[in-house]
Amino acid sequence: MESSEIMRQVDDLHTRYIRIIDDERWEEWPHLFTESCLYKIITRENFDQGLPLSVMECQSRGMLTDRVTGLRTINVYEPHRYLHQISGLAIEHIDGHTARCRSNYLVIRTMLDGAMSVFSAGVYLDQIVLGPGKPLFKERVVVADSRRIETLLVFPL
Amino acid sequence: MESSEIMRQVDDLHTRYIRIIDDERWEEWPHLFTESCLYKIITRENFDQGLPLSVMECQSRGMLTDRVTGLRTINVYEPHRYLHQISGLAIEHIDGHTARCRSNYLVIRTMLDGAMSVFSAGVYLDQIVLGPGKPLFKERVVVADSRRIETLLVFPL
Amino acid sequence: MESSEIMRQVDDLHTRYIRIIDDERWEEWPHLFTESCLYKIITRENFDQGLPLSVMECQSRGMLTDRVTGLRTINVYEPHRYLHQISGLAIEHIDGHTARCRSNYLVIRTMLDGAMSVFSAGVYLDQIVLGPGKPLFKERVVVADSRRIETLLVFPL
Amino acid sequence: MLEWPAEGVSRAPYRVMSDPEIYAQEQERIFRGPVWNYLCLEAELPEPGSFRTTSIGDTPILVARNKDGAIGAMVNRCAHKGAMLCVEAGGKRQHFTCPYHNWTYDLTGELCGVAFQHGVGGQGGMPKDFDLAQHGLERVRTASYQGLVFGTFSSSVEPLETYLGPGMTAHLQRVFHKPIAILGYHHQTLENNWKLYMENSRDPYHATILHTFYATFKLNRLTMDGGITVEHGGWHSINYSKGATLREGSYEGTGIRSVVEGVGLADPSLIERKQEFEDGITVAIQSLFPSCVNQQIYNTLALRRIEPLGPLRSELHWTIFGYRDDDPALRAMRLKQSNLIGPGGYVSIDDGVIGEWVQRGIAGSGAHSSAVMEMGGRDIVSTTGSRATEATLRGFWNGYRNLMDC
Amino acid sequence: MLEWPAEGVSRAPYRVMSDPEIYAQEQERIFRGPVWNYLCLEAELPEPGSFRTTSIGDTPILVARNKDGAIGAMVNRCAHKGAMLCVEAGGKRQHFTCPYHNWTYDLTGELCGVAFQHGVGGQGGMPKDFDLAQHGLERVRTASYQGLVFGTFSSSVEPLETYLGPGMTAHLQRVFHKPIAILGYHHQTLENNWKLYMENSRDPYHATILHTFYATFKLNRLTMDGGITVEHGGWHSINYSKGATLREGSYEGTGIRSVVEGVGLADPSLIERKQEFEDGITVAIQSLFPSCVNQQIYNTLALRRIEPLGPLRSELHWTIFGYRDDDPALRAMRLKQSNLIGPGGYVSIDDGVIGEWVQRGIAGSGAHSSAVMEMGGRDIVSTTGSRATEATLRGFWNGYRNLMDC
Amino acid sequence: MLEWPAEGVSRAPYRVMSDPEIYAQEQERIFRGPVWNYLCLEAELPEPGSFRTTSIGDTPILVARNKDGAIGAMVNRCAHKGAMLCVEAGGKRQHFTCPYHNWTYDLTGELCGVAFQHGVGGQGGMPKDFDLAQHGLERVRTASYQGLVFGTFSSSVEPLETYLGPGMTAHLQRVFHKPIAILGYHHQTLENNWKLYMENSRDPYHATILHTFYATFKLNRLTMDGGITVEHGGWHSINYSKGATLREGSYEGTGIRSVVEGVGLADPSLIERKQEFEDGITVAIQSLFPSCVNQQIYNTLALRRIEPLGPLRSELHWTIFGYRDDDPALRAMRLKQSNLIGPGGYVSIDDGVIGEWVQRGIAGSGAHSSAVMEMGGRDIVSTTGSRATEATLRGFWNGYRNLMDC
Ligand code: FES
Ligand code: FES
Ligand code: FES
Ligand SMILES: [Fe+3]
Ligand SMILES: [Fe+3]
Ligand SMILES: [Fe+3]
Repeated sequence: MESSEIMRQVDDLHTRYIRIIDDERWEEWPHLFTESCLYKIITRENFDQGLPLSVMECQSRGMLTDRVTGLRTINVYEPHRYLHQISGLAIEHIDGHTARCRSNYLVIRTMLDGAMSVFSAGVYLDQIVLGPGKPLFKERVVVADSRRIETLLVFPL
Repeated sequence: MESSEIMRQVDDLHTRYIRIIDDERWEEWPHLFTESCLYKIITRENFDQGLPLSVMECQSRGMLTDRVTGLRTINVYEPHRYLHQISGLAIEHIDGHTARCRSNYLVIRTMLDGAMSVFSAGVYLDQIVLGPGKPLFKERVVVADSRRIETLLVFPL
Repeated sequence: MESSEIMRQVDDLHTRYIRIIDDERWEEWPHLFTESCLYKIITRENFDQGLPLSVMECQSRGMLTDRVTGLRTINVYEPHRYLHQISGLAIEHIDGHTARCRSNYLVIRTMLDGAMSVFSAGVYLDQIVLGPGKPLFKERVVVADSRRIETLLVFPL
Repeated sequence: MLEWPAEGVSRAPYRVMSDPEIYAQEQERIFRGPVWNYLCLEAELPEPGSFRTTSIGDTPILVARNKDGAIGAMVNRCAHKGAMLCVEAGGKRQHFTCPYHNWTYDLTGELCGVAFQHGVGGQGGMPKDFDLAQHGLERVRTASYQGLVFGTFSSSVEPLETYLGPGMTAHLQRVFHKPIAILGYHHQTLENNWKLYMENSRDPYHATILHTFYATFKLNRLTMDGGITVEHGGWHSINYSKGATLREGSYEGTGIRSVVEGVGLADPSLIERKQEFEDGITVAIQSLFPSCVNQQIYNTLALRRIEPLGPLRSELHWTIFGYRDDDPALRAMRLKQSNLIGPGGYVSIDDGVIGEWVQRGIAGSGAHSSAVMEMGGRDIVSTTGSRATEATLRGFWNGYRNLMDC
Repeated sequence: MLEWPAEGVSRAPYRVMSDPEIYAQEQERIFRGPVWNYLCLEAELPEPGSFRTTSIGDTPILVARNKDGAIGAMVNRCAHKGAMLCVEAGGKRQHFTCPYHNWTYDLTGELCGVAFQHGVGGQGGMPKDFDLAQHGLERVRTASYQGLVFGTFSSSVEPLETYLGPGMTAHLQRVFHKPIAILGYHHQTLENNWKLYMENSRDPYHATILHTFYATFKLNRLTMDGGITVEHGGWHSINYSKGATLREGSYEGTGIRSVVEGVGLADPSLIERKQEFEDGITVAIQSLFPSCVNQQIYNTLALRRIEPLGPLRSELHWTIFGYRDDDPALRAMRLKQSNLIGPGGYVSIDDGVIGEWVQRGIAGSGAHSSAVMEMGGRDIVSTTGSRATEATLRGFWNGYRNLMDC
Repeated sequence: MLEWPAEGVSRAPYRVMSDPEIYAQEQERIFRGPVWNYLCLEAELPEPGSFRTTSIGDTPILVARNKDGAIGAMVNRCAHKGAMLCVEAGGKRQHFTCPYHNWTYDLTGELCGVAFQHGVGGQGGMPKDFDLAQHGLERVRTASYQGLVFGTFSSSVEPLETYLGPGMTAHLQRVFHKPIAILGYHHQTLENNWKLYMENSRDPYHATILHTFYATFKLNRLTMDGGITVEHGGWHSINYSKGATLREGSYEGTGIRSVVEGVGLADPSLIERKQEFEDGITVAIQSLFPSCVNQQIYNTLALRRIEPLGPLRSELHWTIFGYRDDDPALRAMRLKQSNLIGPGGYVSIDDGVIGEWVQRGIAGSGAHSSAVMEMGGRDIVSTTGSRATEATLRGFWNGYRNLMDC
């Protein structure tokens, strides 16, 4: 594939990702990942010290699905929405069919009463498997700049 | 037109849009729309319930112009500026010369004294008429995530 | 060079710029500028009144290097990180090998304890020297919307 | 604690706009005192099980229509350990179940179930003498008038109709004379004390001056027929004008900033109006003590409710409506005219900031001074014809002083 | 100032959750009073010179291991003009040098250097009688138990082991029986008073109701063997259950919201567990007055510390650990199960919001009412078998009343 | 309310840095008491009609040059109902018209017009006895010295020159000896009490220690000739040094963190300086009670004004200037050196955070302790030669105690 086409596909995957989350079409979210995958949210405090603890860590597409079950039917929380911004997306390395990518994300959270806040900001460290079909995340590690979470985190970032 | 060329044009229209607003070149803003057009800011609270009320609704280019008259000479408010960020721009459908597009926007508002806040975040739902000349908005519906407005809204988003 | 290739290079320079700053790889930052260069952070309050005072002003690559010395070994401040978002990047003019560009930036600052805030938002006004090699900033003027700085500014924006 | 200036209601000490102790007293003496607080509309509770969340001052309130169709209100606070029962703006429920330990209340607020009341396997559970009937939700007395639901914590306040008085009820009848249809909501945070907004809402003096749009495009001027009605010692008021009666003069060329010369609308369809009411009134703002505003501006109709958020902040909740039998053209006209109102309305934009400018203006040495309200004299009387008066504001302060005992 | 309801510890007036004066009194009488405050883990101070910053109520604290390997604590405030000496969460230092004027303290808090003490060129400097020994850091008395470091401002509080009592120390011995390894940290801001979190942490009643995940996937139900242990007049408590003893019934079909029917896990490996402790306990929450929680949920182990941030806000600091000798499989299991805990944990997500819902529920008229805690009776006793009790909460309020003298 | 430590001005109780009641008292006794508050520069009011908005403590202030060219100040608060008259930092006006109801004031604050004063069509309007002259803006007495405009609410304060005293006026004459040109503004919010900043500004002890840039690049060291001048009982002070007189030693190899070894500037043109003043002083910080700083650091000249924003926050306003007759090279030098100052200045960056670190350090148990200021003795005297002293700080607290009566 040409590099501009790869970039286009990767960019498109990112657009679909934020669209699905920000539109709360949670059920589609696991399908942006390969069956065997890693999705992990870790704070920079732990990441930089080499501490393995994450805020959320899904080691299979099943675990992604379970997070959707959690937020749909299990957990108690106040309804809210995310709004993503992404900048600085770059493909850092391509190895066969896998692209290692990186980007800056920002999530604004809006609560029921309208309160908005900068909920999370940081980087996406991705491994993306390129097509024949649409590209999929093999790995997405979300490194959040802030060491703390306001109230709770129930939606993936 | 090639799809990459359409994307370029649409992207360029978005860049001009935020440049005009963030630079306060209000008089140029109506000219990004077709003569017969719709520009509307609606909160998700109303949008999701199917309630028609909007915060601002211009049903013609004349009404856009009148909003500029309003902010230039009629309304009383404290001077402030907007700064836009846009992500996830996607063309969702093309029907003849009209592209249906969508993107995430974020507006930071800065007041005279320097106070900055996340003023609005949400999605742009657009109908864009493609050239022969430069593309224009036939419709821009701004769906704001927050149900509330801080103090007032006098500039278009 | 083709215009799409120029845009790609300019975009790439921006991505490297925010990556270097947000990853705190400060030593690489001066190398994104030409030897003789201008880097300047000015508030819109001063900029719009034609007042020359800036918050930071480096008139040579040496002065950029000295800012890195300052933040690495001289100044006392609480550790924190920046996270950039950029939108609306446009090449406004090309004159020989120099492109005049412009974009909207947003910087989220995260403190040690995890506190996040909208630290700065505004525009980048750039003069970029195009290759044969990688493009470099000949001039970057950062016009910050807010007239005030929270606590201090020690990292370049 | 609070000493009132000797001049009486033609003065209001600025201190009441920022003092936290006065704010706490207002909660007790005004919001939880002998007043009727507007809560929501019956139309928002269409069926048994429909509920809305709202507030009385700082207290979160739940209004629900029960199985019999009757409307009741209660504090939105579980009787066990205090959790809010509902966080959404509204919806439909069979009963209210607390998320914390599943205590369950019926739609009237009676406690009807306590999880593990009898323990597990014969152990634990509530004491034998625990009486569900003693642990219902704190009830708020409600009364409706023409579809508006009001609530009170007071057992001594007069009946709602008496509280409102004949002039106010007549005006409510005028607007709510047939079934309404809700067109949407606005919410707007204001960086000012709630009373600065209530003053603003009932101030005929500012209307045609601050709101340049009104005067410039002749929607509302003091040189129209109109008047103000005060009632219940001025606690409530209406300020109205009749667009068709405009006389030129008094604005043009006087240097009053409120008419912008040489400005027109590119699309004047915005201010086309339909004469809906036979009395010829085209703009009418009714302000009900302590926190409700009933608005008609041309063909836009809205109820506004101010929610205090501490002494220095408040949130204005707007409910915009039309009538259920509006034809499409009239409905479209209302929606187009909604550009006049709300946080982005040509008219009401100005009110968004003016309260904040007062709040900041009265900081510091302002705590020692007072607002001066002598326009139209120093007493509280209704007038027809002239609206160059602040009697409506003096009325507000009369109500305030009555309740705050100052 | 604060009058307690006649019912005693089965009531807690909501006013204590928001009143700023009560908050200030708590700082004095509780956090700086005769209690032992959990500070950090010895494992976080591996070597001489290791330090951690933490807090006791509002006071910033510095804990350090000195050259002799002993651990001490002091207020993180320069004795000169008050600057914090360290802002990082932890690290290693030879001594503590204040950034402002370079006063230097050794690792025990003794002042050992004052810049320009003797002036420059014979002029200026400190008075001759200035005695470094009088200007050390404010010291905080510390004591450790099984690797947990506690600190107190009190000279009269009983020794740490007595303060904790035999049941509490036995449980700490159980968990901290071999060297631990820290797996990471969570930090979580809560929009509620710190006591609402401490109540929550020791509330067996909510555990299997609010936390639908527990009941649905049978990690924790009241129909398991389990119990609660209260000690030191209920100041401290443990709430535990044994997963292998589950009896069906009492949840299914009762309409209690806490079991979601027809839901399964696509990847059930999440809730595979290893029986680590011989006593069969699979979930145990130990709550130590005033501000520490020691948690075992399956194979996740954590210490939690609540930091008050004014009356209406707090921050919960989590330290997640395993043992140093964990094999890779067990380590991986702990990390996978960490999906259950923290701000994004299937179980603890719910606790993130519930305190805020209480805080908002008790606003306004709530200042006049009280929480009701009569589950399991009205006294403070340990129970085995049943956890349908709020004795642990009554115990907390007993400690609170003892110290606050109310 | 506030009891001072027995040691007197060599101590300052930390409580004054956070207590809201003390803050309110300071507004009354200091900012609205017998002091002269720096407001703005005459150069910012070039012509009749020029105005600037500024503040005295919490009170918003408007300074204007009237038609006769005289400068006056008034509270920026409409005499009607309190709205701010101007929100911009400055500009030019013929008169001040309130946006709310169009009351109009001339440039001296006299009320000259009330909209609809005589009603409309003979109805309404102000009472006949309403006297415009009684409803002007609250005036603030002003006085200028060398182009600096000061204001006071006090009628008893001594004349400005006496208030400043001969040493202070001499230094102002030195800097403001010819027309200035404004180069720009900085604004910087500080998360600390305003007094922590004023202490910092007049503290010679920190200057060459905290500010590593000073000592490392030899801009300012205690081993230069220099001194401190205190006046008016220490209310005001100057702290100065002469760059050309540097003696090596006392910094190198002492372990004082303030000299970074082995560091150089890649572009040393930054610290080239021009000797502008004959006295050889290269750095001089003049601190005028209560809230003004006049700064010369090499060729950068600035006035700084601290605005309190509640007990825990403040905003520092910087006005950077040169002289009108600067040649391009000198102007460029000033601008290049402006990298030393402001919120991003090599020197002043450090001051941005240090006040916050003190504010956080003195939280909690800090309310019971005090800062210790014994460097250079315990009294308040000027010294030449040595700057190893805190006499300037003791002087500040002397002023504070005088006014606060504690
Ligand atoms: S708080 Fe509602 S059931 Fe316990
Ligand atoms: S405040 Fe620590 S040395 Fe001065
Ligand atoms: S408040 Fe200024 S004119 Fe009324
Ligand atoms: Fe109005
Ligand atoms: Fe829980
Ligand atoms: Fe300094």
